[in-house]
Amino acid sequence: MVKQVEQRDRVVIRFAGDSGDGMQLTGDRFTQETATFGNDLSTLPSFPAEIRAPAGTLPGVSSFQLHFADHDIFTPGDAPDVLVAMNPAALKANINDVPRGATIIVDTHDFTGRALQKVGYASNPLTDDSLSSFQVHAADLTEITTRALESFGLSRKEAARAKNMFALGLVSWMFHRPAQGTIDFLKSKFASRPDIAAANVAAFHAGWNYGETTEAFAVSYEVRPAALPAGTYRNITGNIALSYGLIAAAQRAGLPLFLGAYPITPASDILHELARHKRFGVRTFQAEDEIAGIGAALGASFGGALGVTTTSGPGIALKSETIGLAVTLELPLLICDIQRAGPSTGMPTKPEQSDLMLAMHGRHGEAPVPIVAARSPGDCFHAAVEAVRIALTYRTPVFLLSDGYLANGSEPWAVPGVSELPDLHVDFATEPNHFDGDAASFWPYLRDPDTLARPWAVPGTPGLEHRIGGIEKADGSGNISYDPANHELMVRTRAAKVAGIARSIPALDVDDPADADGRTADVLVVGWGSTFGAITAGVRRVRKRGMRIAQAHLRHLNPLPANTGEMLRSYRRVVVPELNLGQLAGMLRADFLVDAVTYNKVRGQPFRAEELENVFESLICDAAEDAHV
Amino acid sequence: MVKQVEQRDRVVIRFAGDSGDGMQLTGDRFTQETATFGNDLSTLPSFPAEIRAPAGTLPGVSSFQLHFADHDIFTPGDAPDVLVAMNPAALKANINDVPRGATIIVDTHDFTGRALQKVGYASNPLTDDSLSSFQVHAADLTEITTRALESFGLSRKEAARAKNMFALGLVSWMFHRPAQGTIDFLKSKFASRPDIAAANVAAFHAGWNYGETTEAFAVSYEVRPAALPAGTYRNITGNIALSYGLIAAAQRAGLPLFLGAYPITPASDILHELARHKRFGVRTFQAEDEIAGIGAALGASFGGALGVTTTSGPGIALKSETIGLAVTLELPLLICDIQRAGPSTGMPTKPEQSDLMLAMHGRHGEAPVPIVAARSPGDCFHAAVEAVRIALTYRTPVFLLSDGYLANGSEPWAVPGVSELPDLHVDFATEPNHFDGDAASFWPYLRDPDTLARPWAVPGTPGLEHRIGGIEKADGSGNISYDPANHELMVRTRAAKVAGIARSIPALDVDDPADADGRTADVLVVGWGSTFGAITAGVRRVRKRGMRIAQAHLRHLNPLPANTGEMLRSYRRVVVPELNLGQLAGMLRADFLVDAVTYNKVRGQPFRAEELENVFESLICDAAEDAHV
Amino acid sequence: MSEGVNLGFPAFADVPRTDVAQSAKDFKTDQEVRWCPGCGDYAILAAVQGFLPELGLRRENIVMISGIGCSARLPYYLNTYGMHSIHGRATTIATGLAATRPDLSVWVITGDGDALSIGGNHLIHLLRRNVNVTVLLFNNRIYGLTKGQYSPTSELGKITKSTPAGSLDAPFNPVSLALGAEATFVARAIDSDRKALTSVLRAAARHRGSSLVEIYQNCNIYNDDAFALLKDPNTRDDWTIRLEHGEPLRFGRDGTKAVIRDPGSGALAPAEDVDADDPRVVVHDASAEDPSYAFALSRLSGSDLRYTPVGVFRSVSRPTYDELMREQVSQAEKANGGDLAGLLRGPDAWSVG
Amino acid sequence: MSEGVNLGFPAFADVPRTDVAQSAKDFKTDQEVRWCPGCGDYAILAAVQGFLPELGLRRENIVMISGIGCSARLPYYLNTYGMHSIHGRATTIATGLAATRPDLSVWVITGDGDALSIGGNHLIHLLRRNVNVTVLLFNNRIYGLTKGQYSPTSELGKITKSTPAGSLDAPFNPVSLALGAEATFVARAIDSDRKALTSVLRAAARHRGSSLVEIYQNCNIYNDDAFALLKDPNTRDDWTIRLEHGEPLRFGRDGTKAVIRDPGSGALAPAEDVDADDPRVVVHDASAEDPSYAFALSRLSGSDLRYTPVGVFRSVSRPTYDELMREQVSQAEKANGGDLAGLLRGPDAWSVG
Ligand SMILES: Cc1ncc(C[n+]2csc(CCOP(=O)(O)OP(=O)(O)O)c2C)c(N)n1
Ligand SMILES: Cc1ncc(C[n+]2csc(CCOP(=O)(O)OP(=O)(O)O)c2C)c(N)n1
Ligand code: SF4
Ligand code: SF4
Ligand SMILES: [Mg+2]
Ligand SMILES: [Mg+2]
Repeated sequence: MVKQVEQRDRVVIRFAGDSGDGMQLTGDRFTQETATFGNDLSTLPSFPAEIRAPAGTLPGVSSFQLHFADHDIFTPGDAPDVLVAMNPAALKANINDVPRGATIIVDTHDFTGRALQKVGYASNPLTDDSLSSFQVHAADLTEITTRALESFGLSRKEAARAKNMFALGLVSWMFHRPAQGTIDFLKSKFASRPDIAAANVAAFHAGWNYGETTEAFAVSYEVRPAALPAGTYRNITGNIALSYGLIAAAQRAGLPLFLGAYPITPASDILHELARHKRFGVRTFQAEDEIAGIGAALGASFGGALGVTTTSGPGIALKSETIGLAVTLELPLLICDIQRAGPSTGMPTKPEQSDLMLAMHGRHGEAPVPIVAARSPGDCFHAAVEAVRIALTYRTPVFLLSDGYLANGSEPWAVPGVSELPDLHVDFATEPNHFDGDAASFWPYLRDPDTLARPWAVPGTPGLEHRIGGIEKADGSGNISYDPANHELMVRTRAAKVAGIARSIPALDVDDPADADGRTADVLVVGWGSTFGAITAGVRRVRKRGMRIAQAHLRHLNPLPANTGEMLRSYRRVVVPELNLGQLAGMLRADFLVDAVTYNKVRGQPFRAEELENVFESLICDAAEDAHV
Repeated sequence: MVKQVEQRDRVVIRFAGDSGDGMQLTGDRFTQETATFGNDLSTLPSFPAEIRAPAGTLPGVSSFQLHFADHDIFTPGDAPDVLVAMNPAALKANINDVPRGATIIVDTHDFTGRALQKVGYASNPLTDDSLSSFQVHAADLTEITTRALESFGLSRKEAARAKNMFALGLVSWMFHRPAQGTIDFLKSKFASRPDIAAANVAAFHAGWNYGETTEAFAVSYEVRPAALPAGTYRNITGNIALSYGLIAAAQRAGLPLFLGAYPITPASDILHELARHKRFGVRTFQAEDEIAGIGAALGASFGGALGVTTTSGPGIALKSETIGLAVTLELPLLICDIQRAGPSTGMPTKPEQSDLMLAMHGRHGEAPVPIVAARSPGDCFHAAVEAVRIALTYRTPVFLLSDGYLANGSEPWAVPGVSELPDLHVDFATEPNHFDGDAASFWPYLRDPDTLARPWAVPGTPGLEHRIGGIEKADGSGNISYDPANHELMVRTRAAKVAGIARSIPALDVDDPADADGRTADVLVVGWGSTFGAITAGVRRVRKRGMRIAQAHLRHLNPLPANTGEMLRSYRRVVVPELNLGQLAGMLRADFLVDAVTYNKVRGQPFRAEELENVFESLICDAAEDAHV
Repeated sequence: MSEGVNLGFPAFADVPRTDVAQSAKDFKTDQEVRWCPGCGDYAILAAVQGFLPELGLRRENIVMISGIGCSARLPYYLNTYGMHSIHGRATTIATGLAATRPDLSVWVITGDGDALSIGGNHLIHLLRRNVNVTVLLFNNRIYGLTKGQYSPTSELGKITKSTPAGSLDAPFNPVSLALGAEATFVARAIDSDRKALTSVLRAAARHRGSSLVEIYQNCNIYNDDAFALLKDPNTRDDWTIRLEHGEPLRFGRDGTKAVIRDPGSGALAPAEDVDADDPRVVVHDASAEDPSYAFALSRLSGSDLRYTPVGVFRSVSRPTYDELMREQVSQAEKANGGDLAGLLRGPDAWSVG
Repeated sequence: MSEGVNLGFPAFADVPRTDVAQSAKDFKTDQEVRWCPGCGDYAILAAVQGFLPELGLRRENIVMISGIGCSARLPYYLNTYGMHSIHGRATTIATGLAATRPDLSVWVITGDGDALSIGGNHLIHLLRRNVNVTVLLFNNRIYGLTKGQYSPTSELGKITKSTPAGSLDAPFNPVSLALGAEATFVARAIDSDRKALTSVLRAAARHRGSSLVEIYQNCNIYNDDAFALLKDPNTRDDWTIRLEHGEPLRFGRDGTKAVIRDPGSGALAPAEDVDADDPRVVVHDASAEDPSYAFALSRLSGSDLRYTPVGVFRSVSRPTYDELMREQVSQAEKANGGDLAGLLRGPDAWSVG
């Protein structure tokens, strides 16, 4: 049977099943095939807070969404064109996100009385017509898989486990994905159990062939490779990119990397990843708690290593006191906050941008800390390198903000050449720097006049023995001082040092293409962090519809780029979409007295391109009206 | 000899000596005599961070300043009219604060070679003419005291210790202070050592008589009692007033008071004070750390007690995570932050207002907490009662901000009648509140529609068994919920609850007396916390000079009074003096887009009335110029 | 407030009792249990639900406080008052609650990470204070909830996500640690042995003061079969030393093994083929004032689990913190009842006008 | 990097040595010492300054990390590298430093509040990990710096500012706690006994791994004479049990007292008038693998200080955390040196254009 092939410019596909069904793996593999094929892509995994919620329940559903296209894209997609649902719970939990006309592939195996009831289906949705506005492909994939594997001598249960590979094979056929990578992957993953490896490969082929031969599937789809800029690409998640950024930065600085961390979702994977790279001189220390994690990192920094600590909101709260110490010690230290929905334990597996104020202000006393935020999974690499640059140059703790969406989401990433990375070489102090007549001594708080950074003299350096501490220090000598004027000087100097970082960062770049008549926009949208993709997609959409809108995205939150105020003031309207109740907006209002409009969402979910499109559109209209009054 | 008596309307006196010299006690006694006499007064103790710094050194100097007057006053005074210096270090450390023409009483006993050298005096200031612009009374007070006590059979060292009482006697004579209180005090303090008691009383008398008889003192001074409003007064420090406020509030609520605290300067005295009042059902728990302190307080609140925790900045940092839990549990809890100079260990014995942003934002996620600040030592009482009111009414953790200046400073306080205190009676939940057909159950997150407070059902209440926790909860039932829309609802509801407190607090009261021509001010000064006294004094000074200025002082920092924006916008200039780098100013700018001018000081010292007078004056002139352009 | 008869749980002398017969069902909630199928937590939950009715307390006077971890979910499944708090801090919350409410039976539900890693300090302070709280420590030797990092009870060299080359730190022995922290009651049980677990729960509940119960719990996802040696019918009897107060420490499939004391060094050691009347066989004394004996017992087993004592190591009586606090307060109240107006006025007040 | 001869301090095998003779003076700084006159901290400082030259290490390779408290001021007075950090956290900072810098001799200076109250968890984890750090715990049984609240080592019923009616909680025995936390080296000394203190410092420094030295320190302002029984020439010899490895535990003014072991119960107890050849007299063995003996020793004294063992309780060898970490790293580096470009590219990269 010759099947029809349709061209698509972009597809959003979502795999959903029980947490035990291997949906994350399935999604990962499909992503990898897609990446290798050369599409641009963006992913959104989503899993329950429980390790294994009871099978077949709504809270137990795990899903993985992938958006791929023949052009550059910025989000994992608002709504799936294809939903793969492995059981009733998966169907129920996801159906509301699926637009009419979309394709639904369902494993019917569990669509039986009890299982349906468990998730609140009064009748079987596959037969009661409730799915009539979708293109439903329903089949007992489990049964087909076990039958396909009969010859492998596996138990029924073991065989049934391969159903995810069957589904993967089917959709791989459907979208013309290359299969070799998955086959190699399965062989190496199950190297110690060749029978399982072979069964999974067979299931994959069976799925592929099912698509190819069954009449149910009349059409397959082609999504051409995207015209990405030349270069070497890989698919990468935010947590891996961040880990690599740390390793690369340490290598470029010539310093050992020391991570002190306590596990917490969604930051733990950075600990896991770094622990695998001891060959780069990386030391990972799983501490007894977050306080010990940062304490050890600070101790390592004192000793001349690049000290790093990784955590999420609750951990930042606990680290606050030690961050304050690092501020006054003026030692390099990286604090990575992979934000999740709060307050308190909140929703640990869901993203939010609600720790910005904590990073800005979460310490007693005047204790300024620079803040850098990553905007996309791959960008976590560059944000990490930049944060390390600031920490090392200015001898200061630095916040690096990511979130659960970036951490686990992935995208193709242009692998940078090592030599393109900045040189982060550090000059440790080696000589006395203070001279009183003939006597030479070392003053740990004599600053570089340009950066205001103090010297970093590590133990083991002869002649520079010195003591530092958390009590206020005399300018220069670093001795304990209660002198009022000195305290004021030190407080203002620490603030000036952080403010001065603005001189080393690029000006805020506003993207505001003029229209045919040379007119630029009235409305500026300003974002930070992981909303970059959705904002950019929203901006593209309104522009496509002929409207003008300017976009700027902040990588540096503290200090802000020097021209930020000027940029904001040059627009009639400024809108700040955030996954919180308006934290950046508050900063911009306070700093620049600009009446920034907020658009906030706190649902533990990223923005959708469409919702922002609507927000932008109505603001553009408002602004236009204003202009006409 | 009949001595001349001069009238004064106000006097500032400072006692200074070694930390071992008993200057705090001397100051306390003089304050008490002055209070009993009926002057208005304000005090500023100041002591070194060390327990006992080496004798005779500058860091070892301890001092106590008292301002008393025949009218109401607001600060401990900018500069002493009388300095009592018990050794060279005390003279050296304080002389720069003393204005020309002031009186200096010096104990010459230690003005010898080595002791002078130790503090950096090249020559003896008592003889080298460097004090010629002051009225210096120098005498070997130590020697005179020991001689006066020869008959008491004390060791020389013991006898010399009474020199502070000699000095107290002398100045008590000088200012016509009543003596009986001090005599009674000494007798009871040394009840177990009658010889020491008698010697101290004798030293006091000797000092008095020394003033009366020596020709050196030609003049004594009278400062008439102040015309305070009718009522019962006592002298009180901020920490004591705060402690009493907590006890009174608990009594008015009919709840046991539970304090979970870890010692830290300058908050420890609240723990000490409350520990003495078990008879009011107060339980104090000295925890292993700050986290345990607040955890235990929260546990007590869960059980139906009024849970309180007291600390200073470093402790707040550690408590952040638990405060976040309290926010989401929506249980009453009082967090008292007696601020000190930061960051990190900073200057523990020095005040600062630099934890406001920490209180506002120091938690991960969107975790709003109401904030109340005290404005004067006696006001700590009322601020505590108000903070408890909010905590109990709205079932929320509340920050109460004080600082080291209020904590240890004192003033006459109009003792409130118990029945004038608000009724804080709490209605615990006793019945199911959710009905589903015939089934009645208890929903811990069904809110009062007015306050948005949730019910407080304490363990032991039959039928209301329920479970609460830090994971996001379903509106109403309180069950764990990951539903995106529910999360958004809960985040916004918690914010709305705190914002809604504004409806229960008085409007911001602006003091802006019209001048003879009925004109009001162009400039509004807005303050919060302990700067009230200095701001008020500064305002009075400029008004006395015929200039107009409006004053408002914020007791509630979160939420702000509902009319705050309106008030701010109705002035040409708004100035916000703070002992930090502009924290309240940032809030006002962000909330109301008002270009508030900041005046900041971070020296671990309060504002002086004179410096604010100058600031206000120049702003008033600026504003006037603006108006004429 | 007290009703019903006191059935001999001194810890709950002040807790209201019920005359209504209770069953495990009464302690179940409508919340779906969300542990992984096969998790040892189910067995522990069932044992707790099965045991609670025996206490005869009013349900509303029982409070379960947990931290964070898989184990920490337990309060949601028990129809009592409960709080699922934050990581490591349940002991602090329980302290405040127990100190103010003698009429409650307060339990802490915690894991090896929650109690011994982030919460280690609060645990040892709770024990030394002897607050009247029963701590159930679910020790699965792994961080379950965060998906499988090693914990402070994982064996040295443990390969986990965070230690791909093996962990480097010697584990705590929770029983030794508790004894070093002045604990008055320390016991150990195994999730799957319902009878022994229930008996330990009973003893712990009976104890007035802090009780620490370490429960070996299987995490079948991240650390499956960690306690197989003590569960497998083929091996368990040879490696489990059951502690019964007043009984000789004999064990082994056929009872020929025993813990003996070396008369010279005083050291305890397991021995094979011990005669029935060997005087060196140690007779278990959980009530010894000196914790040295219990400590020595705790050292019989290392992280390989060979010779693991199970049961009550130590149970001695010492005044509880909450009791002493209440006494101080009630004495002060009696002696000197609170005169608020007098307090506010103080001794040195003066009047104006 | 190593120079000079290794004088037998295995803990410092990797720390550069100096050939230049040092004296106590070399370890003094220009900072004025700011403890109260008469404070026991002076004696400890002098002992440390007097002992450090003996190590023969380069001054710049010694680092003192302290928390907050009176004791925590010590680093300012020692001319080495130093950090006066925050309350309770010095052990964490020292862990990071020791883990990354084998060429440093790392010391932690802490107090009973700093180490056992707020810092208790980090201390026990340090000990179990056996990080190569020497901890000097100045135990004055009081919070000095915050002006006299009771501490976790204060005796029950202690009347202080925060406990006007007496404290309610049983104190920790720091030695027992450390042993319960798997410590490899635990010792006790007294500020005023310079010789014994120096000898304990020497043993602690010699130990590779975590060493905990509890030093009884007099706070003459807030807890004066807390250790008088062990200092007063009239009483000290009768109540102090000096521990010397391999020596019988005899003590008392005339050596007639001894620690004996009850052959039946195995328990240790002090006894009077013990014959010279009484076989029950315990011979001290600090190197016993099983910490039970050292634990039993630690229980001889309670907070009344009667029968206080002083000296090294336990000193055994176990791989240190930092060493194991370095080994893992250097093995990985050797096996598989870091190819950064390869890491970044990964196995699945593709090329465009
Ligand atoms: C402050 C904080 N840090 C870290 C975490 C993440 N976290 C949750 S549970 C847990 C460890 C769980 O281990 P354990 O206590 O042994 O419980 P189990 O899941 O094994 O029952 C961690 C690290 C958290 N929730 N909060
Ligand atoms: C986070 C924090 N909490 C509390 C304090 C206050 N504080 C400083 S030292 C100390 C206790 C000191 O006691 P100890 O460790 O025994 O030292 P000592 O002064 O007795 O030598 C306390 C409570 C602090 N500095 N930081
Ligand atoms: S992860 Fe382990 S401990 Fe947690 S529920 Fe699953 S099996 Fe139980
Ligand atoms: S308070 Fe005590 S411990 Fe602190 S310096 Fe003074 S005497 Fe020493
Ligand atoms: Mg566990
Ligand atoms: Mg102490």
